[in-house]
Amino acid sequence: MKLLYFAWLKTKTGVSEETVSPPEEVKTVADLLGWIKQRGPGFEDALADIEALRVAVNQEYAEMTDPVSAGDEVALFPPVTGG
Amino acid sequence: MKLLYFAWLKTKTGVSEETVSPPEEVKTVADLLGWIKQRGPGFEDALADIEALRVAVNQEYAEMTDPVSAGDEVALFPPVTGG
Amino acid sequence: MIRVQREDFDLGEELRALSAGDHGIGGVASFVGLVRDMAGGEKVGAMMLEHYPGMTEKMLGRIEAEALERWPLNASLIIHRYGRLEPGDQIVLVATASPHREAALESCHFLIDWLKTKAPFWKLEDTPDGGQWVDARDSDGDAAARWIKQPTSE
Amino acid sequence: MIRVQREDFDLGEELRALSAGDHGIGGVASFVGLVRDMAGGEKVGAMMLEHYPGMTEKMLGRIEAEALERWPLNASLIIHRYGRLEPGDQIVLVATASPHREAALESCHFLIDWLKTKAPFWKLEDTPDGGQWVDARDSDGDAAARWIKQPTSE
Repeated sequence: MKLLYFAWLKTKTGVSEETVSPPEEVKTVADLLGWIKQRGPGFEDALADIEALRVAVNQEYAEMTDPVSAGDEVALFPPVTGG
Repeated sequence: MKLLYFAWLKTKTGVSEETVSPPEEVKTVADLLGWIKQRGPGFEDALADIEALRVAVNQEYAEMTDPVSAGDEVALFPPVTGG
Repeated sequence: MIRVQREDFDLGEELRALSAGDHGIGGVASFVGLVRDMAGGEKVGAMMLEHYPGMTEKMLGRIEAEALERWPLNASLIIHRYGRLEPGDQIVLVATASPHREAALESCHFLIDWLKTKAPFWKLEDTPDGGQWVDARDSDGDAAARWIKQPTSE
Repeated sequence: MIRVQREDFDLGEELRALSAGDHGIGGVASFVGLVRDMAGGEKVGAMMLEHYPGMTEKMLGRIEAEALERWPLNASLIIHRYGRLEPGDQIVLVATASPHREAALESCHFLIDWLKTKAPFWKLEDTPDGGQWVDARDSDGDAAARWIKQPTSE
């Protein structure tokens, strides 16, 4: 699974892109965020306020209950501010 | 008093601009239109449907009851279609 | 700024000039009206755009002043042409610049709607049946009416 | 058409190209977003505009498709820049061309409102206190929400 971090999520985690293999219990977006969060203080800080995050799975906006699986590209970012 | 005619009012009256001296009884826009109308068939035709006309007195949109006087510039035209 | 002119205008140049040097501007909204080759299902060649010199400038100036009063605008521009125009030609440009997107977009929309019902212009279209004066459309009156301020209970 | 690019664009040229050769177009509406030198009362120098390559194009394409479905448009264009931008620089252009004025104006307004809340871009502003990620504004969400279609009782 490919993880992407944008804006201040990238700054706080110190990572822009990584390939990970979460355990089998990680079945949804919410599971994945919980798993990422316990990987270290930078991740815990970045994911402290789940409400402030947006998640895209394979470049589509996703909900907490949406499924994730091994081949997915999952991106974590703050609410967008373009235009 | 200066009279101006635009668009199909000009076509129907055959006049684009003229200087006139209506009688003293002509005190309002409505009076003026009534007076113009009886000046000949072209004028009667052009002013047949008063609802279809717009009137400006000294370059300001005017109502039927607004006053007109000797030095005024009065313009008659159909509803505008610019833009 | 308002301009009533026979000549064409350079859209890119006009919009650039509108915001040039003012870094407080966050957005520029514009609308350009073009001569269509169809009107009411009929093929149209060229058109003649007549206006009322003097009153036109007065009305456009007032329309612009109204927009400047209602929205926080750094700059605004109305250019309206008259004379003979061919299909594809530019007729009118309205443009507004503001720190805020919504103000620029709304005021631009207001300017063109308001202008359509207040500025003394008339269109004479060349059609296969000869010259036809264009009728005012009810929908233009409705569009302008949206912008009439409701009395507030002050 | 959508374009995501680092380079600047020529506004006049883009708008001209949008309506070129199509005499069925009666109006072209556009909105250009510019970098402001102030944000939340603080002086801003340059900014870095980050985006999510791939998803950006996907979302912009979908936003444009939505506009084309809702309004009768002859042409539409979204250009969004990324990378380092200075005050006064153009960030984004949305433009729509339609036979009808209202369709062009409304769809242009829709595109920029919708884009603001859906396209994956983030702004990092240089301020006297260092780089600051710009927060999303509630007002942008409200502006976009206006365009959510109400279910019709069919």
